[in-house]
Parts: sequence; structure tokens; C-alpha cells
Amino acid sequence: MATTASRSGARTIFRRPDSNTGFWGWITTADHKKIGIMYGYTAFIFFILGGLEALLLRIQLSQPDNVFLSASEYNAMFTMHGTTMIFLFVMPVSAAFFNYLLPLMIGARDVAFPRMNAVSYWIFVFGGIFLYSSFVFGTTGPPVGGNLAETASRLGSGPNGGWFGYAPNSGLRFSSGTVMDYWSIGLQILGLASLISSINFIVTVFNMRAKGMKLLRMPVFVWMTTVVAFLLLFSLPIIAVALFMITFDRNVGTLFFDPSMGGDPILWQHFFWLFGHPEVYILILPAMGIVSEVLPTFSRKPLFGYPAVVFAGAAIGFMGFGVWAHHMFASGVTPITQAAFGLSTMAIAIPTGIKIFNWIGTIWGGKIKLNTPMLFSLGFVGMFVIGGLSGVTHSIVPADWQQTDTYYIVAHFHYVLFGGAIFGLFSGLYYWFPKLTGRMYSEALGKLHFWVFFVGFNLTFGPMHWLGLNGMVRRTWVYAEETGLGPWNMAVTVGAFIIALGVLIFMINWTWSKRNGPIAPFDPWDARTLEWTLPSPTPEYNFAVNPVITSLDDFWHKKYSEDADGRPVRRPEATALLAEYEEVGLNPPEPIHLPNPSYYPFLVGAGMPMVGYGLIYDNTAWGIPLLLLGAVTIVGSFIGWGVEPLEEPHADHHSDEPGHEHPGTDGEGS
Amino acid sequence: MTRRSWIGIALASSLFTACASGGPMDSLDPQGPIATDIDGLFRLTLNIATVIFVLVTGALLYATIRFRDRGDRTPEPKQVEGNARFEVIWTVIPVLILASIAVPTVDRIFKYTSCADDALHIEVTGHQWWFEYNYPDDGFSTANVLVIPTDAEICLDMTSDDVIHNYWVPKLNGKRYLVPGQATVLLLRADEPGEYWGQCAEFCGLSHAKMRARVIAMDPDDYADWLSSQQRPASMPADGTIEQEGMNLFLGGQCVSCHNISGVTASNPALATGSIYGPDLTHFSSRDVFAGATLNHDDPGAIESWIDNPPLIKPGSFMPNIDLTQQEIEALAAYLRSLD
Amino acid sequence: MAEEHALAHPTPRQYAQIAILLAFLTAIEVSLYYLEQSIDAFTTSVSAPLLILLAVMKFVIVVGWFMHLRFEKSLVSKFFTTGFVAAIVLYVAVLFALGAIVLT
Amino acid sequence: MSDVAHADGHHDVHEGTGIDNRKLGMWVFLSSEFMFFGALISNYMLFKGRDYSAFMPTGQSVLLPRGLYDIPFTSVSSFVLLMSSLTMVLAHDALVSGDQNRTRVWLAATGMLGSVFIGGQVFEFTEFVQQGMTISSNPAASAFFMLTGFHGAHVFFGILMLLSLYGISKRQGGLTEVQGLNVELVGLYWHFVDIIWIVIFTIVYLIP
Ligand code: HEA
Ligand code: HEA
Ligand code: HEC
Ligand code: CUA
Ligand SMILES: [Cu+2]
Repeated sequence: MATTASRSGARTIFRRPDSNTGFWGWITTADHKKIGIMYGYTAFIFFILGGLEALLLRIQLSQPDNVFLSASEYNAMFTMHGTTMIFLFVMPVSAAFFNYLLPLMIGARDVAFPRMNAVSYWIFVFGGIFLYSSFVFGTTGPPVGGNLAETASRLGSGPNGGWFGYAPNSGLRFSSGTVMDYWSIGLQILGLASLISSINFIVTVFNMRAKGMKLLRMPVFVWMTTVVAFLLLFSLPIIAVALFMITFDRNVGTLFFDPSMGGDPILWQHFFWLFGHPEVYILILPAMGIVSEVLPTFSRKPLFGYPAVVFAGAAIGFMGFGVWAHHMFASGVTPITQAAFGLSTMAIAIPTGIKIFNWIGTIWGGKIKLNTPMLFSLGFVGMFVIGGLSGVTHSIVPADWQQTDTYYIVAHFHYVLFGGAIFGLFSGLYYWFPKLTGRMYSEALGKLHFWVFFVGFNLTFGPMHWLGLNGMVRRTWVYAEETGLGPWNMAVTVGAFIIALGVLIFMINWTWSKRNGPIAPFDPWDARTLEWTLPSPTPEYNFAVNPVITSLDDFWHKKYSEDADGRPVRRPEATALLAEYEEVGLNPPEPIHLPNPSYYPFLVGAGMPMVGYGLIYDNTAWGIPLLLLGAVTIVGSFIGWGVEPLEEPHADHHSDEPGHEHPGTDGEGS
Repeated sequence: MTRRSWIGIALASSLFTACASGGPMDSLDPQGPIATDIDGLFRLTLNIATVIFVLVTGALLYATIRFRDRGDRTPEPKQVEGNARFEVIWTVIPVLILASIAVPTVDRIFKYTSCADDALHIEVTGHQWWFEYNYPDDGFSTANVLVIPTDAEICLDMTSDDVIHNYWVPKLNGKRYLVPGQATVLLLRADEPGEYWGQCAEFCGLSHAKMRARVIAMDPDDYADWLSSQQRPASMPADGTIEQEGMNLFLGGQCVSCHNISGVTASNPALATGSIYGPDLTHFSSRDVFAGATLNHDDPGAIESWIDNPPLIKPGSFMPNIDLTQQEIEALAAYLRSLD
Repeated sequence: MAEEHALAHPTPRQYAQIAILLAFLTAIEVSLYYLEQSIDAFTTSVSAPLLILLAVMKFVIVVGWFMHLRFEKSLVSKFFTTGFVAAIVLYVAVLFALGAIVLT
Repeated sequence: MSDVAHADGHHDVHEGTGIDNRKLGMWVFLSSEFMFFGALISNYMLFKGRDYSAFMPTGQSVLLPRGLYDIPFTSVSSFVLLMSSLTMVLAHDALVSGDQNRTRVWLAATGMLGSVFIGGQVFEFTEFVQQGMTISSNPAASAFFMLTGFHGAHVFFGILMLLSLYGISKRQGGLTEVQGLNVELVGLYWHFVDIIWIVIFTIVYLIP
């Protein structure tokens, strides 16, 4: 169906790929939905990897003085577990949601820069592969002057400095192999991908909204996307500089973090956390956006206090830049700094509380359907509160002197990251599954998944509070039997395997339902936002006719009016309206021009690892040539792309006609 | 809320604090005034947090159950879009709660980040992966086991020789980094004589897990005895004993390039140049644990297996495997045991 | 393009005048530097604020006229100033926390 | 820029800002560049004030960037960069008034001035290295080279973009309207790099 409507452009001398067919179709696509789906699957693969790493960690810790993993293996596992979960799972899976949903929710046919979007994705993929290739090519060793009893196995040859890579431990003297180069350059590449998409999303939100969609009529998910994009925009440059500094320290001979030459290792911590704390809100806000969509839908009520929720989200983002030093309370920063950051950290509880209370206000008095997405969203609220409150206990600075670097912290951030972000994201995966696949998932398996997750999650991370307060220190591959921590650690390990079972249930549900689930109607949840006016799965052109919006939750108000009591009454014309949406949605009245596929984004991404390897191996014969090859690939692709029009020629001539064109996308340049 | 439910909440929060495990690293079982004070602050916060948690999840569960969709029996809900009064209430109440815990927090920060004038100063240097202690007033150096008098404020002047470490003795105080090239301080104070466990808490490379510590608090009298015992030079083995053989091996081999034994080794060259060096062994066997407080002196064969292959016990260790013969190991171990 | 904004863009001649002004400001900056170097009474604490003031003036002129920010929609200047102000505030805070800036 | 034409637009399909996507994107990007250069500048600010004599091998003195500056030289190259902003804005102005030839001339002039600036920087760097201050001398030197180096890299990319615009214009005999926007975008970028230098020149060079 998409072909008839979208591919009307004439061929040019360039033989351009056609995104509708097979393998190359995926490689070359510039369709935000396909890119979103690829983001999702890629991120999920990394989730499995990060999860397997976690399981190895847990097996090692299941009893005191265990010998399942060696020290180097354990260090690589927790570093890559944290790095993977954050940079290769939660961020990209959030990007998957942004990509797929943002244009649909604001009534656009694509993002502002469709090919830039593909570039982001391919840079991310190649960045991830590059990072993981450390397990194949990377080398580790003892610190200079130290000794190993045996050389590290392949499993132990991943980056091993912790996800925050504290200097000077991550410097050349104390991490003499190449693995920390893989880490710093890999993260640099991944950051570039996120920076590009953040610009893309900001411009999309500001320029591509459907007629009538004023800023305060945007769905909360879109708002949270916007806040996240700004957080990325302002925090990524900081980590970029910090990573450059560590890379140069390691490879060029700068001295920023080398205390033996007057460098300052605490500077790294400031720069890292100046990025790292906004980063944790980058991880949670998308999930908060999802929850803000799911709760109203399944309560059949509008979001309570929409402006307050939006404002609180923005406030969280804003304040998130002012609390970074709470990760450094034990570092010996001055008491004034400690007090200031303790107070600012506490203050973040206020806007977060506003969100929590408004969510409860939303379900209060509703008509609550406990479908799988709703269960996950409710689980989110409950579990996030636990994690948030333990966060507040960290902000009590003297108490944090006891807590920091223990499993009490590990408990905190898994409650907010797993109980928060992951529960929210799974809620979204179930919620939009019908829109994505055109079929319904199995509700029974979905609920089973939730309960297995819920039990496993609390068994895994609940006891960690206790372990931490009892003296279990983070990032230790063994602990002494006398500490008496063995039994609880065993419980945690069992919990982790229960979580794994939950993940398996999810995978079964997903793959089975995608093929065999009942066909989904296009508005299965009687939902409120624009994407549900589209056929399932969404056609390539999204909107057959550009929508016009007149209110917040426009779709809902088209279906329902209110009686004198303020209770919704289905409009008599609603059924006909839905039928019309379906009819029009599948048969666009006029041809629609869409961005054409292109090889160049893929090539840009492919050039990145070449540059990375070139930098790491610049002392070998092939290092510099490879680096140059990579640079030429990237620059060449951009030039090729600059010459290749976004859409087939003549497309821009339609731009004056109503219902056709994205202003500004027509000539997307370099 | 009734009085009884308040008690219930207090009990619930105590569930995980009150029944302290009694483990040696239990931060919920403070043994000194500083740790106790911090613990009180933590428990206060925890109780408040528990109340908030019970209220919030209570409301969540109540709403979920009460307003469940029961088919046609449940009417369509009123479309409430918000309520300004509620917004104000649930903004202001958290502000007040937070303000009330902010005050003691700030107070304690300033109280515990600088040392009193009359504090006893001990220098701590972090090494991958052991702690070195210097008693500047008494002119000796020891490792792994920190000995302090009870009822006195101890001021640890800390720095690191290589990467960032983090000194933590949960029962006496929270943590503080040891930063290369910078100075930090940590206060310790113990009420009762006893042995307290510690551990380096910041990831510091391969053997971070095996960078542990002990603090032994002594009555002031015992402490004075201990001080004078540490100031003597090392005991000399009698002629012809296996200990003397060990001493000769020590002096003739590589050991002496990294370790100091006062009265036996000449001044340690490595110490002067600041290159890698190991713990001072003058009174080695007066310390019940060694090798980053991971090995116990009393365990048979512990010393032997350490000098046989240190990197096997502590991956990455700066003390190499010197390929000693069994005989040499035994002689060295015997000598080390005699260093009381 | 011209209908984007009410204010008219400068003419090439005016651009040249702006550039001369910028060059002039730079000349003052450099002379301030030499004054500071050669006259004892003229300390850093006197010259530094002046130099910063001059830099801000040049900055504003280039952004406002050469980058046409004056003529742009206010949203753009909001983005741009946010970035600028955020950078200054945050990095001053970092320097403060690192002890490189001391309040006296 | 059809979207702009319908700014009053009852039949415009978007609730946008009325600013072209690419232009908005460039502004957004530039606002994030402040964070990038801010980090580099504060890095230099941190390290320039410290004393490194304790870390020097005995007998050697510390070579700091501020001890080696050649202020007249740097003033001239700052002036050159400042004037390149003028030529850049003239290029854009020429394009708006439809004079393709003059556009090319000014584009080329801008690129040339930029190259002179970079040449000056290369000269300055080699001079410093010859006097003994390398990137590994002390953290202040590292920070100096990193800051000015990244600024130089930005100028370099700007020159690349100017050159490709020049090349396209030369080949086609002029720039189309869509490509014309690119002149404006490169201009924004170029001026931005210039204002960053204004800050660097003052904070790094002139204030001791
Ligand atoms: C999704 C990610 C996420 C989120 C949302 C948060 C949210 C918060 N975090 Fe967390 N944090 C992490 C991820 C996250 N964190 C990670 C990954 C680390 C470890 C990094 C590492 O070292 O590896 C960390 C570490 C960390 C530390 C450092 C600990 C240490 O290492 O010593 C601190 C210290 O203050 C902290 C505090 C907080 C606070 C106060 C919040 C607040 O935003 C929470 C606010 C929420 C609530 C408070 C609950 C709801 C509110 C109410 C019901 C209102 C009423 C409440 C009150 C009046 C209190 N976090
Ligand atoms: C979003 C982030 C996220 C998520 C989801 C998780 C998930 C998990 N984490 Fe997390 N963790 C971090 C972020 C996260 N973590 C971070 C940032 C750190 C700090 C790192 C550092 O210190 O540097 C950390 C550290 C950390 C530690 C501390 C390590 C240490 O300090 O020594 C531990 C220990 O138990 C742990 C455990 C777990 C477990 C058991 C899970 C589980 O929930 C995982 C569940 C998933 C699975 C089990 C995968 C399912 C797999 C299958 C079903 C297999 C099937 C396969 C096929 C069919 C092919 N994590
Ligand atoms: C290259 C330096 C080096 C050499 C040579 C060396 N050591 Fe060590 N030694 C160390 C270091 C470093 C440690 C601390 C290791 C740790 O705890 O992680 C140490 C620790 C020890 C300890 C434990 C001390 C304590 O209190 O924890 C003993 C005992 C010891 N060494 C004995 C020896 C003997 C005997 C020899 C010679 C056969 C020797 N060392 C050779 C560097 C060295
Ligand atoms: Cu030292 Cu961990
Ligand atoms: Cu944080």
C-alpha cells in the first residue's frame, strides 16, 4: 500500500536504493519508523548482553570468596554491564520510542532531518560494535610495575574501569592495555549519535507539529522527549571534552588527570558527573513520558495536572544540571560544596513528587483497566518511589559518606533504572505493540511477565539495600565470609535469574504475537493521542491527510463529549469517524512524497570504527591508513549526500500545495 | 493516622535497621560517637522516607483496587483535569519535610569535615592495594592495621600514591577518598577497645576487593605500650637459626629493594626515590592481618603462600613472584614470623 | 528572506563600519594589555573587568549583527543565550568546586 | 523557503517556528557548542593558575603558555579572524542581492583569511614547541594546546565547508536558493567560531 502512495518521484541518474525491499531496504531506510524499530531491536540485543553480564556478576557473588570469575573478568563484566545498560540499552531504546512515536504524536510525516536520523542510528550501531570488539581485540594488563599471575581471558578483555572510568585509574599508567581506549573512543562515537538525534528531535518538535498543536497541547511523552533532547544537547559536549581529555592523556601525552605531573583527577569526576547526572534523567524522563500516556488511557481520565506534570519534567531537567557533585560527597570537596549540592539534590524530590502525586491523581476516581501496560506503569510508580526515596537518603550528605560506593547505592539506582526506566519502557512496548505490529500481544503472558519481573526485581534489588548498609562494597569480585553477607547475596542471585525468566517470557510473547496474535484494531485502548488515529501497523507515510488539532488529547475529544457531571459520553458520530480514519488512513487521497532511502548514512556510521581503530593502533603500519580511510568514508558520504536530494527531484515543487510537504526538509543539506 | 499505625511504620523501617546483622562491616551498628550521630541522622531520614513510602504506595494501591474497572457496574469517571490547591499542597509539604532534614545535614557536614586542634594526627597513604600508616610524631610506619587509642579524636591525613582509594571503617565513620596529589582528612573516634573492619570503597583497579583494612582501638595505656613497642628496631634472630637464614635471604635477595625493616635493612632506597615500595615489615608479626588485610597471620601457611606467589592471591600485585624454592620460602616465613 | 523580520539588514557599508568598530575595540584591548604590563598602578584587577567588558561588546556585536541574531525570531536567541548562560554558570560552579575560584 | 512565505498561513500544515529546519538546527547545535568550548576554557582556567615547579626535574623551570605569548602576533591573527567575519557576512549579503560572482569572491576571501589564521596558529605552536613547551610539558600547556587546537579544528572545518560552497558555485555558475541557505548556515558557524576566539583571546591571552 505504501508504494502506491509514496514512490511517485521520477528516477534520476543516481540509482537510488528502494527502502521497500528486503535487507538493503533496512540498511538504507530514512523512514523514522523503520529506524525506530531497528533502534529497538538493536538495543534489545544489547540488553540481553548486559543482562548476561549481570548474571555472570551474580553467579560470582552468590557466595563468599567465589572463584567463578577472575578479578579481571569481573571488572570487565561490571564495567560493560553498566556501560551497556546505560549507553546501549536504555538510551537507544528510548531513542526507538522517540523515533517511532514523536512524528506520529505531533502529526508529522517524518522527523526534521530523516537522513540525519539514519546517521544517528548507524553511528550508534557501529559505536556499539566497536565498544564490544574490545572483547576480541582489546588487551589488559596490570598497572605499570604490577604483576599478573596469569594473562586475562577474552572475557576479561573488555573495558574495566567502571562505567564512570575514574581517573587516574583509567589512564595509561594504571590501565596499560587498549581496553580503556575502546571505552573512551566507543563512548565518544555513541555520544555523537545521541547529539545528532537530539538536534533532530528539537527541530522536529519546534517545526513539525501539526496545525493547532500548540506547545501546551503536546502529549507529555513529546514534552519529555523535548526535555531529554535538551539535556543531551547540553550534557553531551561535556562528556565529549572529558573523553577527549582521557583519550589524549592516554594517546597523545597530555597531563590532565596525571597527578604525578600536576594533573587533577577530581576534574574528571566533575566533568563526568556534570554529564552523568543529567544523564540519569535522560534515562528516566522518557519512561516518565510513557507512564504519563498509559495511566490516563487505562484510567479513562485525562492526566491530572497536565501543566504541572510538564513543568515538573522541565524543572527536573533544569535542576538536574545543578546536583552533579552529589556523586562526590566522599571526595573531599569543601564542606560548602557538599552542603550546596546536598540541598540542591534534595530539591529535586519536589518536582519529582509533583509528578508522582499527579499520577496518583490521574488514576484516582478513574475506571482502571489492569492491562499489561497499566500494570507496568503502576509498578513504575511504586518502584520508582522506593528508588527516589533512597536517593533522598543519599542527599543527606553525612549518611551518604556511609552509603556511597556500597550496594545501597546499587540498590538505589537499580530501583530507579530497572523499577523506573525499564518498567516504564516495557509498559510502552506493550502499549504500542499493536500500533507497531498490527497485532495484539498475549495478555496472559504479558501479565505473567509483569509478575515474574515484579517478584524477581524486588528479590534482586531489595536485599541490596541491606547488603550495602551491612558493608558490601561495590565493584568487589570477592567478599569475606566473616561479613555474613553470603545468604543475602544468594537471594539476590536467585532474583536475577527470575528476572531472566521474565525476559524470556517477554521474548516469547513478542515473537509469537507478532506473527500469530489477533489482528489489532487501530484504536485498541480507546486512547487519547494522535497516533491511534492511524492504521496498525502505521503506513509508511503516517498521515494520509495532515491532521489539525484543536485541543489537548484531541483524539479523545473527537470521540467523547462530557455530560453535566463531567463524565465522558461517546459521541454518536464517533464510530463513523473511526471508520473514516481507517478508510482515509489506508488510501491517501493524494500522492505523498517521502524521503528516499540512501546508502550514505550507513557509510557514515561504518566510517566511525575505522577512525577509532586507527586512533588506537596509530603506532602500527595500518593504523594511520585506516584512520584516513575512515575519515574519507565519512567526509565522502557527506558530500555524496549533499549532492543527493532528500526526495526525488520535483518533490519540492509540491511544497506550496496544502497537505503535502514538510517545509524545510526538502533541501536537507550536509 | 492513629498512633498504632505510626508505630507500625516505625517498626517496618526498623525491620531493616534494628536487627543489625552484627557483621564486622555493619554500618547500622555504630561504635563511635561520629558514626552514631550519622546513624541517627540516617534513621531519621529513613523513618520519614518510610512514612512517605507507605502513604504514597498506600494511595496507589488503594486507588488501583478501589477504582478498578468492574465492567458496567463502574460508571465512566469524572474528567478531572487537575486541581490547583492540591498542586500547592503537594509542593509545599515536601519542601517543609526537606527543609527539616536539611538543617541537621548541613550542621553535620561542617562538624565532620575538619579536625579539632588537639586531634591525634596519623598519615594514611593509599597504595594499590594496601594502606600505609605513618605516625609522624612517633616516627614509624606500619601497614594494613591501624592502631588508635579509644576516646580520642583521630585525624587521618590522607593521600594516595597512585589512584583514588576510599577509606572506610563503617563502625567508626563514613568514607573519605585518598586522592593522589591532594590531601583529605577523615575523623575517627572509637568508644570501646576492639577490632574494626574496613575496606577500600572506591574502585582502584584489579585487586580493589582485596584492599581491606583493620582498625584496632586500644585503651590509652595499651596504646602507649604499643607505641613504644613499635618504636624499637626489629628483633634479631639468633645465629644459626632458620630465622637467620631467612634474614640473609631477605637481605641478599630482592625483598630488601622494596621493604624496610628498621635496624636490619639500610635505609630503603626505594622509599627515598618514591618508586614502588611495600609495607614496612619491622614489626610484621605484631599485625594479625596482612596483604591488604586479606590474609591472617594465624592461618597456617598464609605467609608461605603469599611470598610464594603474591599475584595469585592479589591479581596485579606490585610484589612479584620471585620464584623462590620451598626451602627459601620456609626460611623467609620463619624470619617474618619472628618480627614481632 | 527580507520578510522574515521587520528590521532591515545592514548594508555592506554598514557591515564594514561594524568591522571597523570591532577592530577598534580589539586595539583598545591590546593597549589595555600593554598598560597592564607597563604601569604598576594598573593592576590585573583593573584591567581584567575592562577586558571582559570589551570582549562582551565584541561578542554581542558579532552575534547581533553578523549572525543576525537581532533580526531573528526570539526563540533563536532564547536557545542561544540559554547555551551561553548555562555554560558560564556551570563552569564557574565547577571551577569554584575545584577551588580555582575563591570567594574572598 | 516556502514555509516562510506562508507565515500568515491558513493553509500551512505545521505549527512551526517559521524558521527553516536547517537554520534552527544550526542554532541549536551552536548553543551546545558553548558547552563544548566552555569545558575547554574552564579546563585551561583551572590549570593555568597552578604551580608546577614541584613536578619538574630539578634544574628545569616551568614553561607556561602565558610566559611565551607573542601578543602582537596573536593580535594580528585575531584581527584577521575578525575580518573574516566581515567577508563572510559580505558573501551572504552578495548572495541575497543575487550577485553570484561577488559571493564567490567573498567566500574565497573568507577561506583565505581563515587559512591565514590557521597558518598563524601552526606557526605559534611550532614556536612554542621550539621554545620547549610541548603538549606534555605541564597540564596548563596541555590545556592550552587542546583549547586552541580544537578551535583551530573548527576553523579548519569551516574552511572545508567554504571551499565546497565555492566549488559548487564555480561548477554550477552560482548557488541555488537551497544552497544559498548553506551560505547562511556556514556563516553562522563561522561567526560562532569567531566569537569563541574573541573569548579565548581575552581570557587566555590578554588577562594574565
Ligand atoms: C534513572 C536514573 C536515576 C534517577 C531518576 C535518580 C534520582 C535521584 N538520585 Fe540517583 N543515581 C543514579 C540514577 C538515578 N538517580 C545512578 C545510576 C547512580 C549511581 C552512579 C554510580 O555511582 O555508578 C545514582 C547515584 C545517586 C547519588 C550518589 C550516591 C553515591 O554514589 O554516593 C545520589 C546522591 O545524592 C543520588 C540521589 C538521587 C536523588 C535525590 C534522586 C531524585 O531525583 C529522586 C526523586 C524522587 C523521589 C524523592 C520520590 C518521589 C517523591 C515523592 C513521593 C515526594 C515526597 C518526597 C520527599 C519529601 C522526600 N543518586
Ligand atoms: C538500566 C540500567 C541497568 C539495568 C537494567 C541493570 C540490570 C541488572 N543489574 Fe546492574 N548496573 C547498572 C545498570 C543497570 N543494571 C549500572 C550503571 C551499574 C554500575 C556499573 C559500575 O559500577 O560501573 C550496575 C551494576 C550492577 C551490579 C554491581 C556490580 C558491582 O558493583 O560489583 C550488580 C550486582 O549485582 C548488578 C546487577 C544487575 C542485575 C542482576 C540486573 C538484571 O536486572 C538484569 C536482567 C536481565 C537479564 C537477566 C537478561 C536476560 C537474559 C536472558 C533471558 C538470557 C536469554 C538469552 C538468550 C535466549 C540468547 N548491576
Ligand atoms: C617489587 C617490590 C617488592 C619486592 C621485591 C618484594 N615485595 Fe613484599 N610487598 C610488596 C608490596 C607492594 C606489598 C603490598 C602488597 C599488597 O598488600 O597488595 C608487599 C607485601 C609484603 C608482605 C605483606 C606485608 C603486609 O603487612 O601486608 C610481606 C610479608 C612481604 N611483602 C614480604 C616480602 C618478601 C619476603 C620478599 C622477598 C622475597 C618481598 N616481599 C619482595 C613489594 C615487594
Ligand atoms: Cu583502593 Cu579500592
Ligand atoms: Cu546523580
